[in-house]
Amino acid sequence: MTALSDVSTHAMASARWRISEVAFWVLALACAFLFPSRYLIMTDIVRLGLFAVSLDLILGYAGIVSLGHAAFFGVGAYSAGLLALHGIINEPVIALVVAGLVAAVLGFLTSFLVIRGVDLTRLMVTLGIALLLEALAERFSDITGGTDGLQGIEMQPILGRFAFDMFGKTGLFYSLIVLFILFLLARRVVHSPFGLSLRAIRNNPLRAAAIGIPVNRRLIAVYTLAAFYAGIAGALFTQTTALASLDVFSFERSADLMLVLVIGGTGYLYGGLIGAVVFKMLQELFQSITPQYWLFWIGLVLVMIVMVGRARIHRWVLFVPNLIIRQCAGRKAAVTVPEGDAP
Amino acid sequence: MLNRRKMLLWGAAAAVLPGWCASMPAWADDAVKIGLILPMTGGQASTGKQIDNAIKLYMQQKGDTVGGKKIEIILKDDAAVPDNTKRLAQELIVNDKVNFIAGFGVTPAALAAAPLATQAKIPEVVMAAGTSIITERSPYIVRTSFTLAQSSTIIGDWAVKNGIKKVATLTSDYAPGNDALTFFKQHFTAGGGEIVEEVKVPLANPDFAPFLQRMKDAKPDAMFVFVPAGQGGNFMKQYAERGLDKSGIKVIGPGDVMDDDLLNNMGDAALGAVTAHLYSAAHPSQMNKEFVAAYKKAFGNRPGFMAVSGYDGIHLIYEALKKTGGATDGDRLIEAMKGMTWESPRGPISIDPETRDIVQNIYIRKVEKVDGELYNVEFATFEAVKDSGKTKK
Amino acid sequence: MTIALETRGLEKSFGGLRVTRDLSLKVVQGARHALIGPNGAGKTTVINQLTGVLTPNGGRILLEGYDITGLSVHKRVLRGLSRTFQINQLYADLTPLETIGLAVSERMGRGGDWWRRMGTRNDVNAEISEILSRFHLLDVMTELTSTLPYGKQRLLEIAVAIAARPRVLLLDEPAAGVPESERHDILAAVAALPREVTVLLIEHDMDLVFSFADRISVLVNGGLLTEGAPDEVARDPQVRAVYLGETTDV
Amino acid sequence: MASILTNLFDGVAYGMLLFVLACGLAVTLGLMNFVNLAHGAFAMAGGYICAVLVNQSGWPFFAALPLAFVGSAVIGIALERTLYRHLYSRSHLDQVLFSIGLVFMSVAAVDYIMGSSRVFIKLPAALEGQIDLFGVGIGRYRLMIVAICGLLTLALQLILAKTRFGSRLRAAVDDPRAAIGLGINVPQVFAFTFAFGCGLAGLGGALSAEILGLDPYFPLKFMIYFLIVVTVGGSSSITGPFLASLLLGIADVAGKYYVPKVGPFVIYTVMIVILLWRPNGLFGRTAAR
Repeated sequence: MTALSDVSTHAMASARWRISEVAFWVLALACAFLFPSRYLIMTDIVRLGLFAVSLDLILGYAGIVSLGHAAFFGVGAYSAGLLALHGIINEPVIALVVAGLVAAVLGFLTSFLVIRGVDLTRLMVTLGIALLLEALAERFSDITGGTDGLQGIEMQPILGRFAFDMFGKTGLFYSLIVLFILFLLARRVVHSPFGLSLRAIRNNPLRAAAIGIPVNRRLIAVYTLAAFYAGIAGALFTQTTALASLDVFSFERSADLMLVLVIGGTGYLYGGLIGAVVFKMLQELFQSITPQYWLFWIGLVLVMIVMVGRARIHRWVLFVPNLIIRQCAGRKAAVTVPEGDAP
Repeated sequence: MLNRRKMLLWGAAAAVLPGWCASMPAWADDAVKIGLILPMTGGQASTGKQIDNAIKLYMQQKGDTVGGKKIEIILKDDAAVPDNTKRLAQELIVNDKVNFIAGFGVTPAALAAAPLATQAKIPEVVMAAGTSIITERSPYIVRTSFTLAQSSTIIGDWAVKNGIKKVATLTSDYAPGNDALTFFKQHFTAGGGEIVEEVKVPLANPDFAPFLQRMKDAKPDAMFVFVPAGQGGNFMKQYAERGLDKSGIKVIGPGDVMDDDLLNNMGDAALGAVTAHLYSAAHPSQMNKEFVAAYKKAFGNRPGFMAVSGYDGIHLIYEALKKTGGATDGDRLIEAMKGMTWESPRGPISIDPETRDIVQNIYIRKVEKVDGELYNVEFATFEAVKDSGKTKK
Repeated sequence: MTIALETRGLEKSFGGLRVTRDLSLKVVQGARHALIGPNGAGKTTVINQLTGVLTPNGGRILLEGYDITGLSVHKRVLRGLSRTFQINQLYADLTPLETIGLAVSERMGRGGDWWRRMGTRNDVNAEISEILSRFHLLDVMTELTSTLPYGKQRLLEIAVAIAARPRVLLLDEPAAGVPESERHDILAAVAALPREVTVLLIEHDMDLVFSFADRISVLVNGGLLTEGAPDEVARDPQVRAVYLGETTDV
Repeated sequence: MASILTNLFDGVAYGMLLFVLACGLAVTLGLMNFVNLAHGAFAMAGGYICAVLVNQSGWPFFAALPLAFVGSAVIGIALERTLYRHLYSRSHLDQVLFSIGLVFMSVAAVDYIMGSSRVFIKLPAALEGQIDLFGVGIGRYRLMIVAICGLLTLALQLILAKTRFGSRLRAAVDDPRAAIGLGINVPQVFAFTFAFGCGLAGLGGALSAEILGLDPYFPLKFMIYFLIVVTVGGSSSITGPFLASLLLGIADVAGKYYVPKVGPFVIYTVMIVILLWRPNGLFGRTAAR
């Protein structure tokens, strides 16, 4: 029956790997080999990218806005730091997973507070939770080191073999591998019926319930998953920098994350990654031009992005590749549909 | 839609490469490079700017060549966030091959860079951060600012001797604040003084009113205050607003509160506050007068103690390079710095050869009006004070 | 005769306004039951209570004899009560394929699968393709819902509700706003609903009501005015007075 | 007893200040449904205008205050006409991106022009110190804040309830399309309201320099406080934010005085609990937007 095979082909189509995706990862790997002097900032980008994927899971797919995603990042960071500092779990990979799980537990518990309410309420509740954790970490300074942060973390080699080096090489490849694995998982999740039901909830919660989707349960599940991702990102942070200080919880971290994701585009996993690359590189560029007033230029870029419109900018970015494709393949490149925006 | 996204991936890829290449570091040889990491944005920005200014001033005055080598400063902004500091320090060391790292606005930032200095064997010159432990974290750390122990112990001793019996304390709740409190308490209570009230205020704190009310209700002879340099002005204004100046509760403390940078704007409420510190813009030496005049001319306002620390920090680097004849080996530079003695705008200072921390005079000053402007006028000097935070151990 | 859906003394007020008054309604298994009434009679409020969007202030709702008054929306769906909306409630950013796939997956209890990609289960695919072809949506199945013509969207609206394989289906003005040219498809789809599905139709369009329904309840001011076979209702002087008489265009 | 009253007074003054700073945000958010995170930047503008006039041009403090209001309002209306109005219909995420961009620009620009040190406004002697009222210490400056902010609140209420502009605004908010049908120039009403909110913020910024401190990072530091006031109070009226400001001010002061160790927890916990209890704020409309 052709209709049946049609249906299954098309249903699987969105989950199929595209050449451009492969190219993206090959390029990412190539960058890691090509620019040995930039390991650190690339690690930073990878970490931020993972963190942005985490936010995208709840914001882009499920439509939950959050200004306090750093809460989970911070919990992951401190968990990994404390595990290493007190020698509880010395193996970084296991510690990483454990730190992620700690964050996931927190995510599960707080999800009940977050799924209620409208956007603005969610924004403030998530923000409040992150600020509360920051205040707690400051208060219990005998555990967390207070404002000074955790000092004297020494990381053991990964799997007992790969030691973290000063140039950040191990750190970068480690982060990149973690990102890739978690990205594959996220990709799987968003193309599953579960992932589809999240998009349905974001699109129209009323109808989602009316076709039998248990809305709250799905939101709790994805919030917990996102917390796990953010926790892993935080743990990577601690493991690659051997630092954990109060600013892992900071409002600025959550707000920057939101900017990263919105720049890259919500609702598709590469958005967070692209946003992280663009944001960090802009920041780096402006900071090297003017260490004092770079904030102004970042701000200007943000304003321009909004005023010009993201769809139009994406079109400009695509102009050259489009041209090439049109020349080579002789077919019309379809770059017309504006992106569906999150709530 | 999917198609468009696919294209976006390609587009991003195309955009990455040239940007990456452009941000590769430029190579310049035969220069001595100093990686200066300071908070130039965020709440600590004024610290960073003072130090940056002072270094610019110094290099203007003394030229940018020393020991036959050109000095090149690479300024980076860490916004006082330690992981930034660490990354920037690492990149400066690995990519720019700097010979010194310097600056460091806050303690966590200085600590974050410490292991890197050890690993890379290059001097880390701390120009601001003030907790005692810093220099112990790496044999390559040298400090030209101060420690809170230095000023806090002195003001504790001074208070006891000058008839202050009951003190309430108000300190910012972070490492330097706790340091200040601990050392003050030690010396003040050892001398027979009594702490009647102890309040720690959160670092990010918009309104001092309730804390001040607590101070007032405790009715001490004086209140010991430590808040980070920038908050001093607000504190003094509210101190006056609450009528604490009229109720006879004096302000004593380490000199951070009375930072010259802000002092003149605090209003007459500040008059009479007694603080112990390393530097006052009113320090009566010829050298200081010239320094203050030059700084004012170049940047329009008075230098504070952060500026002096930066000025001395770059001086130390220059002198060490002179001693090694331009050689940039980290161990030799550190050796050269140890025991170095010189005359600074703040007075005579030296680097303790054992701890690599600064040894300096601590002055007791009182805020007075000089030519219509508020100044910390020095009236007593404790000479060659070491960091008691370490000497005690 | 088994009763598929029943309300007993349903009450709902917003503030001081009673929008549903002591409504007792019985829909027989397999019936084609229509609920009609003038604008503002409270039809939509009733449907929202039946599906669980609104909680009634009093009274009970029974689905096949089982009390569902306190159940959440999605649980009622799983028990076999499905609905369409008067104004399309579709997923603008999803395709018909995805929309139907989702509904089928949920019904099979596979909606929470996070490890399996869409399109890898043959039983799900078979059912999707059956529904898509039944509602003439195969040719547009990969297009975004928001770009479909209104008539197709309306078909999809009904198809989604059917994909949940309900035993009781609430149709809220299925033909509302559909242009004349596409109207036939909708009516055909409604007429072709399987007999074992009980249908409660809420409708304005009297042609549709009288051609489709075998039983009619008339709702006025939130209360039941009368109930009976179509010809009885059409003759009822009360109905003519308050309803048919008022709206001259039917 | 006296210190309880003094604390209460301090809390009220602090709360009133927060209200004047935040009420413009409540208006843009609640009435125009625009997320303007750059609200604090207008407050900062007012503060710096006042500081420059008083400290450098030698204006008296009370003459500079209205100028702070006018200056910020003018900046507000200029930005509204050129930038903001294009974004009313955009998604909230776009609005967040845009307004944070504005904040960054304002921070860096003020840093460049005015320097990064804190700025103080020279006060007239009459405003310094405390007066003693039946043993209760009342700060003169805070007394002035309470007076000014109290009058403003009353005036606002009257404007909204009694004047033609108020009824137009309410109509424009309730149903913009119907309002246009009634011949109300809705964009004009919105622009005016926006400017007025900015002006209030500017006035608040000038008043708060003394208490909260004024430096280029003001808009970032206090963004959270403004948001708390607006969300806890609910943004559908100005009574809600007003009471929420008072609550926040008093809770903050009392928390710091009586339990200085747990100060920051109090505010965040109270906020979360209130929002869980009433997701639309204490005085918000219950119907979700």
